[in-house]
Amino acid sequence: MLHIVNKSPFSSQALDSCVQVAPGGDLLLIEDGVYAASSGTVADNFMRDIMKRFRVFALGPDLEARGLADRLIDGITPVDYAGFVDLVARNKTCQSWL
Amino acid sequence: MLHIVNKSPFSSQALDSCVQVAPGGDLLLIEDGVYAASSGTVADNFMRDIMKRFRVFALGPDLEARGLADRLIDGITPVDYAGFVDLVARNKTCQSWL
Amino acid sequence: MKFGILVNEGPYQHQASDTAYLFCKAVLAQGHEIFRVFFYHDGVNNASRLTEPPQDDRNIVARWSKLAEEHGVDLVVCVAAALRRGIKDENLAPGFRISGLGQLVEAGIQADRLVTFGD
Amino acid sequence: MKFGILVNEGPYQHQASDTAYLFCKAVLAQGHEIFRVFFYHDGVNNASRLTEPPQDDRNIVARWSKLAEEHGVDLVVCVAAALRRGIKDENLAPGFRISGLGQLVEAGIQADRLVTFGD
Amino acid sequence: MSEEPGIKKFMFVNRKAPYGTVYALEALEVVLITAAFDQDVSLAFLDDGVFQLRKGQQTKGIETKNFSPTYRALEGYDIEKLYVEKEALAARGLTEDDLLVDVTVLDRKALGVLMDEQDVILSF
Amino acid sequence: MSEEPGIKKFMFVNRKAPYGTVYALEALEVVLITAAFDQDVSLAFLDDGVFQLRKGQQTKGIETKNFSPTYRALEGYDIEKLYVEKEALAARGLTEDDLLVDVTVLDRKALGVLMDEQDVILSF
Repeated sequence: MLHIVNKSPFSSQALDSCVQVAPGGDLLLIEDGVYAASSGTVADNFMRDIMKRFRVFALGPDLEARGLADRLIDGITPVDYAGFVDLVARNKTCQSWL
Repeated sequence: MLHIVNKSPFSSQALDSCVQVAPGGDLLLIEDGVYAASSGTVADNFMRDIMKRFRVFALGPDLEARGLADRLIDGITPVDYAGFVDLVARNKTCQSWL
Repeated sequence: MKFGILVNEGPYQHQASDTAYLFCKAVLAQGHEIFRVFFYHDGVNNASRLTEPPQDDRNIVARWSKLAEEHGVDLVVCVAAALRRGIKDENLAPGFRISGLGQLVEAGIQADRLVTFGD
Repeated sequence: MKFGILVNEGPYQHQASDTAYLFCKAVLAQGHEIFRVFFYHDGVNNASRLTEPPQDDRNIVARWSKLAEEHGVDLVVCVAAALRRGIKDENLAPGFRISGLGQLVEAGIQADRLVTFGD
Repeated sequence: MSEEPGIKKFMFVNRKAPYGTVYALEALEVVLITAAFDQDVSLAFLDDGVFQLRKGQQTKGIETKNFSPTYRALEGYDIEKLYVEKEALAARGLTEDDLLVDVTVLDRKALGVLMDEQDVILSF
Repeated sequence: MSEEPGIKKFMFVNRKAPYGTVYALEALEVVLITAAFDQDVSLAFLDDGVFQLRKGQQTKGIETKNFSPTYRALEGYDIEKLYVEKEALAARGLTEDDLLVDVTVLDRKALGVLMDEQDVILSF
């Protein structure tokens, strides 16, 4: 299943809750959620732990808008909106952690 | 100065940021912020620490709406909207930690 | 004492508008003055005269209009934010007026206190 | 594959409506079908024909209308949420229709996927 | 898909406190309609969502409708699958006795497994 | 009150990331107007607000206006007091070099003291 997180890990518990509840699967970071995909932050190790259980993607246009495109953590896959659609299609269900 | 927090301490960093930045003063919890005034939660000790530096108030109507009126941490003062107005009047400035 | 009030969220979605209204009533009941209530961001949606909440719920827009009518409170909607969100003279509730952001700055300058309600 | 889309936030205030729109365009470009876009909570404000954003910014409402016109996408606004927030036939943008929450449930039943965009 | 043809498993995930925002109230409105469509409905209360079920809500002071009695009415609509996150209750100093209705308390992992079994998930 | 009569100290506190919500953009609009009223204006960037000043924002992909160049224009309006929270930068792996404009980096305590000296605080 696909989990979608759109909140900054520095101001919201959404990503925390998502990874504590979900056993694994695909995780897509969008909107302010993409800040979790940036290397060198205090959430960096947390994110690398998450990547042991989840395949992690980040929406490229949101990374670019926030000036983060060159700071993506190795192993996180950037996707465009078409890739977002593919992720939804590939998974039986999706859950937005609002 | 008066600091106003309206977010749950369990889902937002607002209260955290407020108390880390502000040296002290009056702190009023309103709306979902009043969950921080409830005893017996994981935020209980954090709140008691805060009370060493801040005079802490909680908006009574918001406590009642959320069924928390009987769980108020000792030393937090419930106020009604008139009390809220008094707090604003008594302090030269106020800052809402949105 | 003169109070300025800033409301940054729309009706029903967030409690900000409710708290701001109940705060305003208490300001007046305490014998203070409200210099102005300024509606910004989604707060401009408080000024839509087309809202029709269920009978058993509060009517947020009508409450603001009544506050303006009974106490002469100046309710100002930011024109730029209002245009973005579709609030215009044709759907503006009684007691509200549309004006510029300068009215918010003026409230900051003229009022003794400025209190922000938002999300 | 048939997609259902749920939009829970209004235009400009949150990015949810932007992301939902760009997602819808990609759904169609990939050759999939959009069963329905349902607007709930403040999402109903996406349907106001009175919005007038600055010239140098995107026109969120007009974009949705164009999607309906060019691709026949069904844009449904929840009537209960719309009444609370002042969206009615008189200020409804082209391409939108107002209907009940059953239309959201139907989208959940009929579509292969339902994706929520909100705050 | 659910076992019966034409019936899908709908899960409503509630993660927000009541009154601060409208999501809890408007989520309930969707839940009631979904039941009328004879779907397999379950509700999950996670994080601050558990506060929605708190006993003793008195909203007169905030001049807002108290919609918490509606949770008690869910049974009458044959909505009986109410799941509450164990860790969320504990963190907030709550027990089942503090809640308005009978619920099934599950830990996060069990909730995650249940989520994986759904056909449609709506989050508010 | 500020030293000059009729001039107040206005501080704009920015704690939210850009684009996810509109607050950063609409806050800038107020800042520009306030400067036109010849007030003593300062901006504080705390928490995720520091992301507003990040270099290299490219918004074509989200089809939204890139308003970050406006921060560079503030100097032309005589708005030169930009304070950035030191701890917020560090937590987000940022340094002053990552920012669009020259700022004064202050720790939280210093920002708290500065806040206490204001006449009007607007939070977005």
